Amino acid sequence: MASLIRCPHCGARPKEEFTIRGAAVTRPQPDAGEDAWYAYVYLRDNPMGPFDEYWHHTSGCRRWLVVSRDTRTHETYGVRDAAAVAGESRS
Amino acid sequence: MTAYRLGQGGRIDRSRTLGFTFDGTALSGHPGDTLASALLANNRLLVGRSFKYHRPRGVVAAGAAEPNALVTVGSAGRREPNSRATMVELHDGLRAESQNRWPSLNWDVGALNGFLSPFLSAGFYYKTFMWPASFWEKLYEPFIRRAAGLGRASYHADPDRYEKVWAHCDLLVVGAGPTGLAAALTAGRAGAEVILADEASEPGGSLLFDSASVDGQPAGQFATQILAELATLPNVRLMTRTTVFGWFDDMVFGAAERVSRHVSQPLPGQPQERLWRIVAKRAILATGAEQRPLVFPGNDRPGVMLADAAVSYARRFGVGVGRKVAVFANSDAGARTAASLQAAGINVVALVDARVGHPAAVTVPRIFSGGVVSGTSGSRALGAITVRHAGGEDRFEADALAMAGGYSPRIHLACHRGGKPRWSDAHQAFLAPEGLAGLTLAGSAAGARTLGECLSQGAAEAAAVVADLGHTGTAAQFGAVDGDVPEGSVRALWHVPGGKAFVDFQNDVTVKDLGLAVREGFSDVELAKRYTTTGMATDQGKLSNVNAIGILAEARGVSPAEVGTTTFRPFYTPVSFGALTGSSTGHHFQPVRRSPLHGWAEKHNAVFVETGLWVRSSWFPRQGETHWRQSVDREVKTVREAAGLCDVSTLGKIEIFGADAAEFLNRVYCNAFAKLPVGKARYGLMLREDGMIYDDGTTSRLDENHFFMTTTTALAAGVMNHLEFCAQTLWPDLDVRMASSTDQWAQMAIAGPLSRAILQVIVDEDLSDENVPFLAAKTVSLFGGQLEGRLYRISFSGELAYELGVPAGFGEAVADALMEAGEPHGICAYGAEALGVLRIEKGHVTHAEINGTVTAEDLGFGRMVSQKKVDFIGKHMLEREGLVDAERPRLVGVKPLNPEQSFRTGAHILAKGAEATLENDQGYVTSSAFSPHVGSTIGLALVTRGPDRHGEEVVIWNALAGETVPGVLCDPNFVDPSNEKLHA
Amino acid sequence: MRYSALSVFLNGLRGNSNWAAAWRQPEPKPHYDVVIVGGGGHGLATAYYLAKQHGIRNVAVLEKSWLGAGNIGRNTTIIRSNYLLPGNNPFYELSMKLWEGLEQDFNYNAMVSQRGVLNLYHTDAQRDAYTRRGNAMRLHGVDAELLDREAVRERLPFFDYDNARFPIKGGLLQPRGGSVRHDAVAWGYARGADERGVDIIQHCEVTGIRRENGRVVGVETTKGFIGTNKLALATAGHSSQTARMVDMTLPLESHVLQAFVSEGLKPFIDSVVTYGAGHFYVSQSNKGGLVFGGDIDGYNSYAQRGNLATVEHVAEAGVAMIPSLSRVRVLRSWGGVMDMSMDGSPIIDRTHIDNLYLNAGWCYGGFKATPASGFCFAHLIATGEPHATARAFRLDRFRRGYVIDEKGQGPQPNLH
Amino acid sequence: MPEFALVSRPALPHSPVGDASRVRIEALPEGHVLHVLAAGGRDITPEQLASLGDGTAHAVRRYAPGQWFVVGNEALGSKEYREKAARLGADAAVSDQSHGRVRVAVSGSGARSLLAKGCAVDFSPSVFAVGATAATLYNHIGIHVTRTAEDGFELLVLRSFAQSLWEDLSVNHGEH
Repeated sequence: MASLIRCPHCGARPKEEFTIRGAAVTRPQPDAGEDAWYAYVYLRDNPMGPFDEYWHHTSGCRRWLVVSRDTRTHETYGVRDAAAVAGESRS
Repeated sequence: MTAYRLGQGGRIDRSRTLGFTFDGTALSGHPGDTLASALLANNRLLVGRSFKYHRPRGVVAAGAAEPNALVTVGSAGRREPNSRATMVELHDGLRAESQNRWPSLNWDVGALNGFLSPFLSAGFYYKTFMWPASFWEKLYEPFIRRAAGLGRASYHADPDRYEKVWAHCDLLVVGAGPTGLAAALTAGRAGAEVILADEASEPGGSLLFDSASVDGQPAGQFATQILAELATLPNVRLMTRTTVFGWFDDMVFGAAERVSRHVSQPLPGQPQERLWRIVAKRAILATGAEQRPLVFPGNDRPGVMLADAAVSYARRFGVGVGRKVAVFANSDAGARTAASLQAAGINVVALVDARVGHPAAVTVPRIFSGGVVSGTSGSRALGAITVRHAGGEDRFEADALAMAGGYSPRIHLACHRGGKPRWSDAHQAFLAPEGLAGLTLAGSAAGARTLGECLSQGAAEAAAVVADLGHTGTAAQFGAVDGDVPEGSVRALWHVPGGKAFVDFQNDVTVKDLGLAVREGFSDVELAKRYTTTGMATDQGKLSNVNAIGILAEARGVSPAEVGTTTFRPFYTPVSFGALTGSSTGHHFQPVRRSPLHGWAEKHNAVFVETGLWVRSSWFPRQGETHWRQSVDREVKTVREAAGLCDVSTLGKIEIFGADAAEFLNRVYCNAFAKLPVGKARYGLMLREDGMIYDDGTTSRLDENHFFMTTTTALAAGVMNHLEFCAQTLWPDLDVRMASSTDQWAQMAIAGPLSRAILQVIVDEDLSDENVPFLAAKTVSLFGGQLEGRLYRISFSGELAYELGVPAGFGEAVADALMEAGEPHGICAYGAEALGVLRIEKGHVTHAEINGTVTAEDLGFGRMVSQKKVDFIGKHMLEREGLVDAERPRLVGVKPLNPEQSFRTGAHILAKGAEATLENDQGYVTSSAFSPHVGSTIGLALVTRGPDRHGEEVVIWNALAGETVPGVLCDPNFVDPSNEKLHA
Repeated sequence: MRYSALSVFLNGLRGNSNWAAAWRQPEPKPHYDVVIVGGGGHGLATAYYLAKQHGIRNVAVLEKSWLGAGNIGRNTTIIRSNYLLPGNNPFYELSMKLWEGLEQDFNYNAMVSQRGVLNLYHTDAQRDAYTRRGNAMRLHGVDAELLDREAVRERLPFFDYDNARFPIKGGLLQPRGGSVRHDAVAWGYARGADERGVDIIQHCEVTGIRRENGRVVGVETTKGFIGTNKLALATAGHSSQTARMVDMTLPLESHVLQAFVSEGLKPFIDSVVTYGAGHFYVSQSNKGGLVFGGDIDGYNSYAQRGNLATVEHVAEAGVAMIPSLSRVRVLRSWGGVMDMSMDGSPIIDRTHIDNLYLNAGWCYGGFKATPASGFCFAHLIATGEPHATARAFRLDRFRRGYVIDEKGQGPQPNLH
Repeated sequence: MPEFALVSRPALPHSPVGDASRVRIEALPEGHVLHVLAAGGRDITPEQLASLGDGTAHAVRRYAPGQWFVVGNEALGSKEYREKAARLGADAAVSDQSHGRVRVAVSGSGARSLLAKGCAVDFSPSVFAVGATAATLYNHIGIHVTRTAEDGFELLVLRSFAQSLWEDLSVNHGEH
């Protein structure tokens, strides 16, 4: 994954085209409470192994993607459009 | 040792002669020579000095692994230190110099280190040079630094060009030796897109010097025939002089092509080097194997070289490495070497086989079975060797010694992605990790030991790959191989006891050093490497690492498997900065963004300044103005008194569409946007989720479902990414879409009391305050309907002001018209500097204040933060103790008590009379400028409880400039606090 | 055995066969007063100062790999104390002072070399930021000088001043900054700690943390259970993994930072220099290699290796700064795993679990911090109170809103 | 207002570089570039998109999910733009980028290898056929590429970057 990301809209593209944001964590509901918000903004599981991460195809289709991959091997399991992922988690 | 050009043979072009110099002496060679072969042909045996003891050294290898023959080639901007003579192709006029010697290669003062060697054992420097402490930097270290290092790099800029290319293929074959050729041929015939890369100038690998034959053809001729067929296949790209240096994630390989290294300067239009990023569906490593040296006393004397190198010099380059050549081996490679050399007409005087009971099928005057070389002698070159054997010791003359210590498959690339090599007792070598997705090894890189095996493995692996990729093809078949001499059994012979035996030639690491490392607790392979520096030279231990591991294993009484290897990391061989940089040099380091009003600014004599990637007009000097301050002061005054025109096209601009655009903006800004009326602009503040301010700007509602946002120049790209993040991941249900229109609009600020009158000349509709009040935003017709633009009544200067956006291409024409219309009113062009002064005078903030650590409250925007909205980005962290701490630095104005005194941005604020300590630090000046309006330097500052301290005297402290200025805190709004001018 | 010129001479005469081992290879005891997880620079320094400053010698350092295998063994060796914020500045200056006396203190030549650290600036805004920083340093008595373009040119005439995309306008110099032979720091601390009775146990991986009644009582390891009164975690790069053993989630992400070394060259550049218009910094080691690096790759990773795009990015910035670098060859690259914290600053603190102490979040500033980190962590473990210079490095600062954000980038680790 | 000449200053006032038999770089007329952004969940038919174009081949170019560029050589007045934008009604927004993006044609047998010097996209015809598009990078500059012929490509670049792209292409052109 560190060299090429298979954008679901554009195909395999080099890392240079992307902006990486970090863990694909879900934003809490407004009334979720202090602990939930603190955890969202500051705490990270930081797993060694499978991991979902936000990448933005800045120099391509400008879609935000969720890249699922392994932090030990850089093997990629899948790249999905973040809006679709958000839709799934909602339904 | 006497090396010489053989009367015949080799792949050099004897019909042409090339002149070159080595340490100033004129010598000659032939096309096809490397610098190393040409030096040997000229009987130049001493070619370099080692790193630590400055021992005389000669050529050891014939390829990329060379540890000794490092030279500096070229001059001025083309000077290249540490070039391996074995890889430098000879060309006419080549200038090469030896390194790490003074005053000369023959008489090197540094060689005295050799006498001190008992005191210079591994890691000795960690134990001394500590007293007195101040002597380290003054005395010891400068001496060490001068003594260390190899060649000298140039300080002249490189005159040559470099470039980078992407390539895609089905199959990348690394190495064009027998295995690689067989693989490429198989895949090429099947129709796959193949890239075949080889680091050498001539493809063929070991076929270029192998004495075996294939299907009755000599090996070299066989290679030529396969290459001829490959040339007919349009789907096969052969890349020579191209080193595949790294295997990265997702089957991306890095390769460096030495496009012009073989000529004195690049041909017209050609780069010096080319970096390839090769995206391959599959790859086959056909990288061959590295022959290992043997570690015995005196093994570093010039004249001692690898057996395959000696054969290669004879058969490929037509060079005899000696008149009396001895061979020392721990396998059948010894007999094979002796036979090959003899076949080339070279006199072999002895064969020393470390094994017992392996009769040699070769006739040599002296054959020692179960013998080892236990010593060498000669001044700066080999003269004689001593052989220890069951019957005692023999010493006899030999001027070259060919050593064969077994083979290490070149598995580097296969290990670049974290796989660990496996020790094989059968091979007495490390093999590549198993289970490498997409990459396989074949031939001697995979442990094959004969030419026949290499050919069939290469073809078979390629056939499997192409089948996997959906092509149909069969493994290429070749005729019988004749004269293939397998290595036979290999005796593990990690070192021969006795005197100084070198493991790492370049870094002068001996068997004793490794033993010392083990005794002192550095027995782990990584610690031993770091403590002794074995394997850390420019050859990265290609010849030494496995021997070092064997020696460590012996010392620890374990198997090499247990010792393991250090990590193989890119690069396989060193890669130049030039290749990695490509064409992104000098002015082209980064692209330049030009405003559509760049040409207009040029006409007005602008001085430009880099702002991120943008080039912005900074100020516009007029005749007679000799200092920038004169121009800026004039521009500021003109805006305050008449009018000015400023290019603000670099501000980020975003068109926001959609039924939910208003709701969206309401969530991304901390202040309210849902009810912004059509035709109105509003200042907006964006926070990060941690509650700190992210960016600011104005957003206008052009239509019910169409907004126009401006951002700061610095964060234009960041804000766009952020908005897309919010829209796509947080609230995908909202109908909101964004298009950046930064480049679509030439945007100009027209500011000053006379701006309305000037603008009215080109705007068709009435600009009265009633019709276009403060914060109006609308599409307007210009020049009697010739053009449409967008007009916003907003102000950064505090004056009556507008921003006008017109399609970028028309920007210059419109600016020209405005300047013409404004001329009677005294309009001037003003730049980023004056813009800065005007906004500081008005107390407006930029990213000098919005530095990522300030809250809305800190900047006096506390009341803008909505208390009503249920949610917006940044809302939920705002109430934290640290964000509402009364002691936080907050925005305040600052002036010198004495208007004659000035201060600078970055000065700190101390309470009057307080000692200058960190504890007493109360804040700092974020922005400052000379204000023509106030008549002194003024500043904005973030100061503890600043807004509560207007009128308090403080010290503006700038130790870097030696300035301590008495000052006073004040309202940051220095001009027109009641905003009458703004609303005029 | 004390190291000195004399000992080198005498041992040399005896064929170097009498050198004692620099440290023992002990088997773990059943129980210690303090167990430190992580035999990198910070762990070893902590052990050293526990023994030396606080007389706590019944200490074990557990290292899952070889001694110094972590980021102490893979960094770019720079030391400096040119920090802006009051939470950081005194701590890094303490570190600098410890560096200045370190070699005599632990009797090991780590080649502390104060050849200066120069940060170049290319815009007025950068100059202003460095003015603020340099003055903050001076307020704490730290050396700082603001150089203009000509002063920089005089020191480094071979940089690109006239043809550059982003011309150099000056720089902030800390003359006392410099570099140190990184491995030797680990070895010096290890030897010094071992000499004072600390057990350094290599190839001993901690697999679990045992708690009884809510208190930590010991660790499960590949060499069996080891009991302890106090457990100190110093596993930067893998802190999140270690903390997970006690169900703690930390404000950290692990990122890969690549670094590089060129082939050995005769003296080329004397001081440490950072480029202000791209991600590049460089110094030259005593062996002659140019040691350089740039930005982190940007993604979460434990793989200890990076990607080619970042290499290219670093090389481009390097040549932009020094055009003649073009012909210099890069020998080797490596990747270290960084604990990137949410504000770019570290954590030295107790945890909510009794007897458990945490040292983490060093981002890519861990090497220069090694002495002060060990010193302050030892102080915390021994006295129960944070050291005066490390008071800001609390774990609760994120929740309370007292972050130490030098770059002002907010809670996104890859931007720090 | 006295006489006003509505002159548009071209972003790339350059003559073509190179010859068509090998590789040629040419700045195309600054006509129109419309950026179409479909409303969430709305399908825009190819016919609808084509109705915005000038009828030439490859006038409509896919950019991203639900987004297209519609390009042509003729400049559009505000009225024409508004009329076109209204055609898709609430289904899509149309942002006028006629001045924001500049077109450059790269053509000839060497076009592919010139592009390979900056683009990571695989331009082999089997993967990137005539009509295919890609938003990508050329070296450090964002571009949108359309294959308009076997040996012909059009690049769309932000106006402020156009000059730098031109220089990058020209430098890399050297060999051809």
